Amino acid sequence: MMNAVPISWFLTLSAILFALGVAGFLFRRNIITVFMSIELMLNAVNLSFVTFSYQHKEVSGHLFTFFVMVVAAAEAAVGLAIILTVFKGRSTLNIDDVNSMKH
Amino acid sequence: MELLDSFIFITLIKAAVVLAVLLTTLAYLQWVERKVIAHVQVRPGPYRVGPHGLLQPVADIIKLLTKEDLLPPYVNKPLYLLAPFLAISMALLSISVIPFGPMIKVGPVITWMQLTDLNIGVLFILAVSSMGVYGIALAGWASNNKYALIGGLRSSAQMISYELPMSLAIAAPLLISNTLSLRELVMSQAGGIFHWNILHGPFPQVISFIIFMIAAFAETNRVPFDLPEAENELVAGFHTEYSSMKFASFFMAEYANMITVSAMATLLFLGGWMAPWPVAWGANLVPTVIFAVAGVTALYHGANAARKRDKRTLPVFGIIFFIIAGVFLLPIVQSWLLPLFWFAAKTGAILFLFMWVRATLPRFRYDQLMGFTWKFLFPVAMLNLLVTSFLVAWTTK
Amino acid sequence: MDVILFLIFAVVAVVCAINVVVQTHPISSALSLVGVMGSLAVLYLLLGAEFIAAAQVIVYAGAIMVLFVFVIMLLNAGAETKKGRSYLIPGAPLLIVFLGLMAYYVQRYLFPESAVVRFGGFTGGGPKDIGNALFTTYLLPFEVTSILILVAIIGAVVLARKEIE
Amino acid sequence: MQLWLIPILPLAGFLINGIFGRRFSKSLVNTVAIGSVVLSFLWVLKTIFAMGDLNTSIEEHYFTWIQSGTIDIGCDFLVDRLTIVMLLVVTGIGSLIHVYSIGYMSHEGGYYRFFAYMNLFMFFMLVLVLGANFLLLFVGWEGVGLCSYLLIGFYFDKKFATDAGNKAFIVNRIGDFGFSLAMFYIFKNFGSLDFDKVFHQAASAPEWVLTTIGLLLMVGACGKSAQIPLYVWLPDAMAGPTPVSALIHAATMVTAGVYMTARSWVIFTHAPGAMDVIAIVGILTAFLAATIGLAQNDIKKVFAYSTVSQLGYMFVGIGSGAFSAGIYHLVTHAFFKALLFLGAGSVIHALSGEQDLRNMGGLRKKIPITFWTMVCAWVAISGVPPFSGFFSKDAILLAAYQHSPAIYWIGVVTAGMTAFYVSRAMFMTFFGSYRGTAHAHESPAVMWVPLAVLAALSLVGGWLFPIPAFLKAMFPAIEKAGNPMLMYISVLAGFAGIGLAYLMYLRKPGMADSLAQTFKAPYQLIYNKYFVDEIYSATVVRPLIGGSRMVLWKGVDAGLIDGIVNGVGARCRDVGSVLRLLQSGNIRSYATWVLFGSVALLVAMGLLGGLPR
Repeated sequence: MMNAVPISWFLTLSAILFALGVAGFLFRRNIITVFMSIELMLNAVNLSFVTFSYQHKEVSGHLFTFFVMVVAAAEAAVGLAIILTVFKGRSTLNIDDVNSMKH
Repeated sequence: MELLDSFIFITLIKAAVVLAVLLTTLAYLQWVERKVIAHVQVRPGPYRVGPHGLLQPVADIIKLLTKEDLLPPYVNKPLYLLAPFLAISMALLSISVIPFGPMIKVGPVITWMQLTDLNIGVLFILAVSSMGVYGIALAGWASNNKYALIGGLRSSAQMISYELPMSLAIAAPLLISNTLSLRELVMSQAGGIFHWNILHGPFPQVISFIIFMIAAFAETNRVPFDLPEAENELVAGFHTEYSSMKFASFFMAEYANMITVSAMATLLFLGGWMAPWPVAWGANLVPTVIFAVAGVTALYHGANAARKRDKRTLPVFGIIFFIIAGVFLLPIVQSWLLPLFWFAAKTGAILFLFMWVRATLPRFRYDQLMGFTWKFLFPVAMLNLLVTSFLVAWTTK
Repeated sequence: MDVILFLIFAVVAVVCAINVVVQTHPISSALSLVGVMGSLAVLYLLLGAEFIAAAQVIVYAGAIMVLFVFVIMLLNAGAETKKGRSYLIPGAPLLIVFLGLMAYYVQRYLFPESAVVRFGGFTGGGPKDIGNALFTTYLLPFEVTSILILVAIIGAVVLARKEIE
Repeated sequence: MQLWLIPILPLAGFLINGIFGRRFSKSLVNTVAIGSVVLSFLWVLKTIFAMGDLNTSIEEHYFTWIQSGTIDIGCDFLVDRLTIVMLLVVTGIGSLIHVYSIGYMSHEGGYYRFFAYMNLFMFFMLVLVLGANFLLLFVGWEGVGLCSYLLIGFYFDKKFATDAGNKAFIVNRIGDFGFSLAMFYIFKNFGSLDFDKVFHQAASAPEWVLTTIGLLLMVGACGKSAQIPLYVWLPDAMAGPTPVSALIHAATMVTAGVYMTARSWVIFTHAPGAMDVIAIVGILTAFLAATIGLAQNDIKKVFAYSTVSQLGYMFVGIGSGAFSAGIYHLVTHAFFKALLFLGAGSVIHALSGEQDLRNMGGLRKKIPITFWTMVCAWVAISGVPPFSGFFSKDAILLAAYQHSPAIYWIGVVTAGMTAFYVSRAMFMTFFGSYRGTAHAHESPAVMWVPLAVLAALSLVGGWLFPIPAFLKAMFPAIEKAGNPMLMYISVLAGFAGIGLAYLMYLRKPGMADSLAQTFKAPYQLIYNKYFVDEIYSATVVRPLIGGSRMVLWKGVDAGLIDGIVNGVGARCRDVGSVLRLLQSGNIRSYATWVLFGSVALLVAMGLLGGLPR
């Protein structure tokens, strides 16, 4: 039995999570769920960063992850505020109903 | 493998001991609170079950276990069931990194009086406590009841808001101790009361201690910040729809959180298990004296009993107190019992503060609650952290 | 031991991630996402990223996701309706191809079998190391981040406040 | 020596007033504008004293302005005796006119704008004078043209003012085109535009080259200094405020052509053909402008044609080889013509805007200070000895006689006509009985003090500043004629003009009209300025406008260019209507495309071998 995990497994996991995030982004219609799918993608990327950091025995990847988190926090604050505003104005969270720019 | 086995074995034993003590404490904390509030209000409090109501917690547990477990038909079932589980498990999880005492030697085994030490222990506790909010928020939402929902919303907003000044207040003593490990945090405060973080350092952390305590009251949803369960507005807040053991879980979670924050305050500001003054000045005799005085008091009241039953029970208590006082003098147990005493005494004092406040203060209005943290606590905590960090940087150079 | 831990939490993460996508109710998705984040935190610990693991739980699970849950509860958003287009037909095959190629390249070319992760193999991810890097090499990005946060706060306040009559 | 301070001070004044002037009080605007010019004047004086005996010129290099291939043009300033004369005239008279403007402009709108433009003009004029190469001179040359345009059109709400500004600008373009060609040609032949390098090589250059350059430069000078055939803009330029007419269109800017030709004397002395052209153009301009001046009724128009005429005199001097005499007349003319314009401004100011001579008269008593100062200018311009105009005009006529007696005789007649029309203007303004309606009042001290200073200069400037002696070392010497007869004749011509005017306008007031009736055709000809504007309009302006409209606008612009543009637009729209289908505005459809692109990239990586090993 192996007692060490190949690095490629982590990266594959990251790819799977990222693909699931993309899937959520593409297949779902609720703005909040779509937004959460974006967070899922960010998390998947973070996992890659931390894995690379381990591979190179270097702390930079952690820092990138840290910054991604900060950006995600800022993004969540603004994004949710926008969602609140949209909901106030249209009483819907369906992403396909928010299309007044199209016409 | 021998070592690994013994490591797991010891950890399991420690976990069992901690769990047993903790659950007992949780049960009896309820009794203590009722007693304290009763005495503040000049009532006797629970009195019927056992001497001075000492068996009341046992009765309560039996009652809660045997009551009908209602499952309202309109709730979101998985989340409704998950919520109390989340609340209690997150509350208990943080106990695992709290050190109760120094390294001790029990027979052939040398171990710390702590389940495990993380070098990010403080962050761990913050992380776990921030997860605790899910229990309450989900309970409120899953109940499908407007009072419960409002309670859940209130609590999540309140807990996010008060987490900020709390974290900032925690950061200040961490700067002085220069570690995130709870164990090392206590070690850095060794050497008497003037080395405790509340009084020590380039900038005594009195302000951050006060901020931490205020935030702790809010984080545990205690009076005067118990808006999520304000009974005159929201029936019972987020746990309106809960009954039986699930209700008990929320109840236990609240008390476990109280213990955790009290222990945190002790570790961060009050020197953990360290005695306030050196052994040379008789620090080791303090528990003996206290228990001896308690024994004398019990015997006196037994002799002049107000009620008939006291004539029998109080002398028994007096004798027990004397025995405990004696035990504290035994050198074999002194090494681990004394730190435990100091830790319990400090934590207990803070827990007493919780009860005292509950018996004394009225409740905040909701907008005042939010305004207080964002407009007052947060800036003050920020300023305190700034001053502390400047002074720390200045004195270490 | 490491392999078992990895497998447990990887499976939890993937299952939760699938749950994020397939659940129709946003709050279920949000809680599943919390699950993904929690398992990722454990994997971070396995990779020696203690600080990031703690930050993951505190920031992501404890703050950002609470905000999501809070907003979902505030809007009292119901389950998703079937209105509008889904991109299942063009997207799903593309995704499968994408994932397959990625996994194939990673396994076959980019990371040979010899590179492995052992718990404790890297200990440079503690708070001290992060702090050192943050306040020396990455000081400017760090400061810029604070501006970003300030802007986000102001933006959120302006967006979400009530209209002033 | 810090020569750069001289032009920079007015520039600073321009910037301060131009940017903040709107919020300044009038006194603050005055302080900035006049302070900067006076400081500049004082710095000129300081520079002159610091230069000692003035026999060596100084040149300062500040930075390399243009460097490209063999072109190497620096920002260099040069000061020699010629520059000193010009500097003193520009800053000295400029300061006086600025002071005068306080009074004249006090009731006008756009007060700060006026002073800002005036300061900008001073800056460019000083750059023009100080520049040590043709290009820097050209910068100043164009800059003063710009300021002239801005100030002529100062009353931009009046159509005739803006039209006059446009006319000045467009006519000047023709001259500037000639100047540009001259510069290109200079650079082609001498490989440099620096004065010293060009003039050093010019002596040995072929004559036809120098003649070409000289004629092209003359075209430029004709535009700026209002010579035939490009003089038509100057009379119209009187639409600007009177201080502008005095400063720009009498004393300084219009003399830039004279300065430029004098500066390029090396080229001209080696190109006798160009010299002859200059002399002939000059004397023709002097004569024709003088005849037009005889019949004008607008006081400023009279002086405007007088200016054109006097500029012609200067070119006669230049063309006769008497460069110093030309400059001499430039200086004295600056004194008395500025004085005449300012005096006219004072009269106009006193009569609340009245400019027509026929509505004046008898103002001698009402505005005595203005009258007496203008008398000084009168005697000076009429060539009455020993006042300033006499000296300079005499020097030019003497040199002209050396060159060609015909030019001399035309010049004498012109001198007589000059005396006549100035006297006519004086008599119609100040003598006889008042024919107007406005209430006349004397101008304030800020206006008459500069008048008094200029009056003094007009009287004694001729022998106080012996320019020919001062500039002797700069220019090639010309042999003295020494015939006193010539001098007497020109003086006599002047007195004859005055006398005739006295006879026609004071003694027998009806005589002028009856003469006009008798010689109706010539009178109409000169009254209508030889119909030059009409001829230009018929031969140049109309065909240009017509051609532009029919060919360029309707044909080229509307047909060809618009067709191309519209065609391109229409094809873009066609393509866009297809591509639009991709741009659904739906972010998830975009994401699908991104995903598609990523997959394509991955496939390409595998197929094309972008992977390691």
